[in-house]
Amino acid sequence: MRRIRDMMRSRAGELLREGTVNRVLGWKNGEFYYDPNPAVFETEESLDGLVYNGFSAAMLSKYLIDATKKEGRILVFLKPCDTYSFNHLLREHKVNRENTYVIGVGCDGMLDIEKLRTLGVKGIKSLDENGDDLVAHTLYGDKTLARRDILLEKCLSCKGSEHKVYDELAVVDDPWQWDTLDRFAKVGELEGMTPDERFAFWRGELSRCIRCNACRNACPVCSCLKCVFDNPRSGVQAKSNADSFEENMFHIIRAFHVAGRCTDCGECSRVCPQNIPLHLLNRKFIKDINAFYGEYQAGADVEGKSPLTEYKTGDVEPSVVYERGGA
Amino acid sequence: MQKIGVFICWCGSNIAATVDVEAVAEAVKTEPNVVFSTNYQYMCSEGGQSAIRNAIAEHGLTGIVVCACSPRMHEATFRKAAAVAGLNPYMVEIANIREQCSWIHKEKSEGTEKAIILARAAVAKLNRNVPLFAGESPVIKRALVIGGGIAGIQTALDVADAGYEVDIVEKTPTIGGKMAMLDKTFPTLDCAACILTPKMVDASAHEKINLYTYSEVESVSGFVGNFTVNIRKRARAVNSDLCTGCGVCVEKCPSKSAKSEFNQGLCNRSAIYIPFAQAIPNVPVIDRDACIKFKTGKCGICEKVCTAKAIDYDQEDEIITKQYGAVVLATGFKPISMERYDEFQYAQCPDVITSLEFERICNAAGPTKGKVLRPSDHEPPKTVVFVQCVGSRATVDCGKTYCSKICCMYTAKHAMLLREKYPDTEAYVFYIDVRTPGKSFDEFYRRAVEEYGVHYIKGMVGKVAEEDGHLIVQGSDLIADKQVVIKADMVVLAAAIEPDPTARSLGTMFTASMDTNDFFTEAHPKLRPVESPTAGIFLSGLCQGPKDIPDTVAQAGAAASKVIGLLSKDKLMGNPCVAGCSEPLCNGCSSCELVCPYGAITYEDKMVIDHGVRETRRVACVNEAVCQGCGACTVTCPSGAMDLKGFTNLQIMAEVDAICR
Amino acid sequence: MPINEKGGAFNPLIVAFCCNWRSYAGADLAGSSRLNYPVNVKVIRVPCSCRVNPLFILRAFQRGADGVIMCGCHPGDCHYTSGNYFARRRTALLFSMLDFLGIEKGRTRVEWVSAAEGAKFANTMNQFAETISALGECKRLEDIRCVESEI
Amino acid sequence: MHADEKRLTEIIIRTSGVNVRKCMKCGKCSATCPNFAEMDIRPHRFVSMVEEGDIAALLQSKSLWRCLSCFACVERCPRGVEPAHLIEAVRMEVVRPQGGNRLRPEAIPALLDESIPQQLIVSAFRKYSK
Amino acid sequence: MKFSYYPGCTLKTRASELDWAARAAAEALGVVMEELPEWQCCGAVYPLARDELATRLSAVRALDSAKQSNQQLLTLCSACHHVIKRVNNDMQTDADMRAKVNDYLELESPYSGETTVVHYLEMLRDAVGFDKIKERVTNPLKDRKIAAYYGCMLLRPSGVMKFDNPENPSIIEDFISSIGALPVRYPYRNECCGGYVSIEAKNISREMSKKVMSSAARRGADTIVTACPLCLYNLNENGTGEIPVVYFTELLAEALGVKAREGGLVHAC
Repeated sequence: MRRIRDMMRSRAGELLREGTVNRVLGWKNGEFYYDPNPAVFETEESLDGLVYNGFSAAMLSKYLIDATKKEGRILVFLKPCDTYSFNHLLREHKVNRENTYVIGVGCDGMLDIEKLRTLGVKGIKSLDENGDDLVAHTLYGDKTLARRDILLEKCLSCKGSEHKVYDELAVVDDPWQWDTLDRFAKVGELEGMTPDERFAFWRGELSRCIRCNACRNACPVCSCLKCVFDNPRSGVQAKSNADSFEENMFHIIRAFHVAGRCTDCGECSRVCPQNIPLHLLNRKFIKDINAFYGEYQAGADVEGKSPLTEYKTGDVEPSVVYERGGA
Repeated sequence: MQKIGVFICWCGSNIAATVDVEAVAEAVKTEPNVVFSTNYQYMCSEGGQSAIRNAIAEHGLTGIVVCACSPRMHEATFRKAAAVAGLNPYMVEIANIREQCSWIHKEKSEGTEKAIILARAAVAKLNRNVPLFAGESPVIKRALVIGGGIAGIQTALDVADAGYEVDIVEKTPTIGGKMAMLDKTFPTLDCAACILTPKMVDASAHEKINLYTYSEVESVSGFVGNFTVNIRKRARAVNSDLCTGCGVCVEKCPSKSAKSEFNQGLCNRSAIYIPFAQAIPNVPVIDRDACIKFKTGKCGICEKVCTAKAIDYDQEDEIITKQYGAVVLATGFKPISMERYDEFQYAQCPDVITSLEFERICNAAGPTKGKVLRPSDHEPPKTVVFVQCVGSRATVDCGKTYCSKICCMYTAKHAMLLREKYPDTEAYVFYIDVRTPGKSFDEFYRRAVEEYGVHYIKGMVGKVAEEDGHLIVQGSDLIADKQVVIKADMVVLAAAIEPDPTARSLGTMFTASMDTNDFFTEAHPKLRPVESPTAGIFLSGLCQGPKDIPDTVAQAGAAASKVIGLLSKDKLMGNPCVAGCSEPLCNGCSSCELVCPYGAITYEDKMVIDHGVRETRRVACVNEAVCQGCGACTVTCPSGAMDLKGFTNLQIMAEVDAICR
Repeated sequence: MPINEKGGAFNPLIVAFCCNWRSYAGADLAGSSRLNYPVNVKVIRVPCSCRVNPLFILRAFQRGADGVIMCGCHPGDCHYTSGNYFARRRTALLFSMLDFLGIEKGRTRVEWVSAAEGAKFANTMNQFAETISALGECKRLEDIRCVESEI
Repeated sequence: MHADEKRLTEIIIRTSGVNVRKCMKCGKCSATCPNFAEMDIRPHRFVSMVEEGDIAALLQSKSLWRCLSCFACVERCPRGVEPAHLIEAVRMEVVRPQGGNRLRPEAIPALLDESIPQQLIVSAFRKYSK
Repeated sequence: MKFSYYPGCTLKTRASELDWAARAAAEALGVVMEELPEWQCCGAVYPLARDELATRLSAVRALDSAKQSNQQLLTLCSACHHVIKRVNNDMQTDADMRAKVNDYLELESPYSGETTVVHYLEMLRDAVGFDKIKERVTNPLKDRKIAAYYGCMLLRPSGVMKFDNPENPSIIEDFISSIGALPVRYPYRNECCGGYVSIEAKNISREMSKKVMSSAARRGADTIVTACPLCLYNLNENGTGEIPVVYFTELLAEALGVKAREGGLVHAC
């Protein structure tokens, strides 16, 4: 990752210098080593603060909605999975491609600080990242870890190392690769439960929602200027999670609004302070869409219709839900 | 603040027997903003309507709820009554307490309770109603007919006779279409040319009709009443204004090896040609692929022989832009390709021909001057086998699932004509079913059998093999339960028909929807058979589905009457219950544009003021004249920017809340 | 007969969204044919099944509906040519999601009813009401706070 | 229909995978069958008899042993019905039960000659025995 | 170019010369035919009944074996080709069959129709190219008028076989042209010769073979060429005998000037 970071710094510097871009959207260190924040760099000097490590999970695509409205061109670093969301935003005319310069950056999979904590790793000062081998320098000494054990949930079912869109690449020839898991495994597990069990599961999860809207803010597809849940004219404006249904309604509708558009980036779950597995709702829609209407990956390309804006005369009937068995 | 009046109808005893109308009137009084309620024996009667009018005036009502029969029955009546009293007609809501209440429930208590809830829902909705005003748009008093076959000609003539201008765009060099290629027509056996050419002449001579032959529609914009169409008039390389149609150029042209399209490739034509003698306009066209001048730069004979100086090698395509109030699609059909039917040896044996080719062979102006001769050796056939349903009613990939409708009749005609001209020639017809549902059709078919001695064999042909100059036709005779082998000299295939391939792109251009077979779909299969679901687009002839000449002419006339109905209006009143976009909310995602079946939504960069901030945004714009109000866009819109007037999100949710309370 | 919490007979509350052109007319025909169906089926008229927003369906449940059914033109027969095709995809996905959340499957239904199918409308409503009665009151999506209308 | 025939019809439809209702009775299968003369029940009749559940007669039919499996009927059918598959399914009902084998291993040596290809024996054995 | 090769029973025994000619010709054309290890008989007929599981297994074993070596599966006998291609299609399209077969075979990884099955003729047309063959021919069969006999197995059902136009095929005619001879077209080249019933009812096979052979003869053919060992046997055994019937690999070897094996190239019968 360090090699890539150096490539990023030097290319960004060059592009700024030669005037190809006016600004750079990347990550800078946060309060701790493990919370790099998205940041805009305007000068070559400031690029010393550009970081890229196992905690640079925050997707930058969505920041481009505002960033590309400004004059001039902005350089953005996109990990392979981030490019799907970028494509989606292009499809919906949310970002201005001409004002963007995309450098696709290689990725070894992003890390889950919670998993590190669970493993007893605290007080991280920095990491030495070398493929699967990872050494955490902490206040309490060094710890050696296997990267695969601490990958973020969303990285366990990585979409692969291909960038779907870029102007140039900053990748290494020998990236670390890991075995990915079936992204629908958990959805399938839930489908196998009884409705009572499922209801209990979701009640348990969703009742923790504090309606902080982090999921909505991080989501590259939830890019409405004003959300229906904030709009008094919508009839469904919601104020707080005063009851058991509000969050159900919010999360069902949010998942429905992004159905057929969700790139499965996993940011919703990653940013959720309550650790609600919100991505499962989206994956349920994706799994159904794939099964009912054919495989579809939002953001794989910019053109064409999405599953909910097209139809086939021979589509399955809604009763398929009852016919496919289960309780 | 609204002032709502509620009117409960007894409908005699239809409602009053199961619903306590007094109780309903009483119950709704406590609903928000209800200032008046009453009941009456027949609300739809003059007495009832005047009660409404009086109450509106007396109580200064801003909206009314009528609890009565289905809105499908009297919504229009009550809206008119309200309008007379100066109320916006869209401030009227109907609670259906007859069909959906009193008629289905027996217990009065139940019926009353439900009627109250339905009334409450209507009040809840009305509380969120706003006055709606139908938009108006002007109507351009000119129609465009695409396709110059019998369907297009007939529609154009009927519309023009009503006094409106009509333009016909025809892609070939002449009008006349497929009918011009036919010899005789069933069931009367009158000559196709004899009945068609006078109509062609009428069309060309009509002062209100303008022909654009050798032309195609290039693009279209606009909507019902006001389409703007670009027509590409392809260069004939002959100046139509100067040409006298003498035909000397055609005669002298040294390049005579192009296949004659009009004669189905059975004979050749010159590079400069007039498709057939009665072509309209009678102006030749140069086929640039065949012309020596265009290919090599040398020749120029036609130019030399033309005394009118009409030949113009430098002529270029011309784009004509015109406005139309209505568009008629009359793009017609073609027989399907027989390439995938090699069991019949169509591509291998010249004596295996299609029915349309047989028409040309029968025709006095055709390649054999009307003598039925085999294409291979120009000998008269002694035995001819006709095979029906080739590619029709087939579910395998190379065929068409539908019945082509015309083949049974023209095959009977062909066999009859053959036996009439050549009594010594045997005619066999292999059929699956003989379908003759038309006036004098079955009698016609029976004449072929009984008077002309045509052998009808129920069965199908499995294989045709050429042996020793004959066509060995192996087929089944299902009645005799045997396999028959006929030594034939000619085999005629009744090829299935399909829409002309140009229809697809026109369908996309005009957002005229098509079925899976590329036939245009009707606005309603029974009740609106000549209209496309897209307003202002009408359908004439085979482009809508297989039909014979009488049906085509009838449908062409029907399409014309619909066009006349539209053009006779100066202005079109739109349906005010259309979609509308709240621009500050629109996030420009294009989802609505993708689901709109009418192409009513476009995206524009507009100055939007949102919380005092002015910025240019890409927002959805609804063309209210085109929108039909289905609401597909409103649900696909994630931000709720798109809403449907008359059925807004808030209105429907108010109903839900009222019902579920 | 199932009993509700208050001890009375349980009459399931069913909200039926019907498209104006076919299904609403089919419901009218059921009425003019005097075909009975449960009193607690309440019809909301929408121009087309594609106007039915998932929000409306959830709202109905939120406010205490025990079942929600959507009726539209038969596929291929939509007044607006394609509305019901979109509605079909939306509802298939939404219902599947509700099932995924543990809402009993039988509480949601889509039925294509033409203007000529009065009997089908009545039969459908009878069957649906039976299914819902068997399931009992819907509590899983109800918002207790909203029982009293806030608007 | 006899209960047993009904059961057999279902089995035949299932094992053949043929939807006999798709047949529009055009007779192209019989028109195309190269061995029509030898078939006591013609291909088109075969289809409609399965549709009618008239299985007893089919089980006795000479056609079971005269179908050449040349697939001409399958290829040319405009409705995608596969008559040859039905014939095979009925033949299976004859040869699968105990003692139903038409070709017994003992009979094979007598059939052999110098030139007869293995595949002929194998295929005959496969088709006529189980 | 390297293929996994499935010879089949007849070509491995009675008609081994034809197999030898195929291998020799392939070698001359730079094609490597790697015989599958321990292949089993394909069963000679494709089981039309959908509940026939066991009779599909050997074909799947052959297909999976080719998949393991990551090669296309080359067949020579048209019956084997027919069976293996159709079973492969079942494995691609019939989920139920796929599940059952995989359950039964317990392969290392499930087989679901990944292998491409090519007939020797398809290999000549698509992988080598008839133009290339024309260049390699050292002994063009000039002045020979050869009629192709396709039979049934290669062409039908065309939806699955995807071999050539089922009613008007041209691959063997193109092959004949490529080796310098004149192809003779005649109407019955894709009609059945009655091979299957020659054990049951020889009279039928005679009738049908006669129809085929005399039609070719009337068109002036001096030889009939076929790609099916059973047709070869049947036309020779039960035809009118007016023209010789040969296997296509024999002609190919001859045209390529491949030295005859000891004892010479002899007919299968």
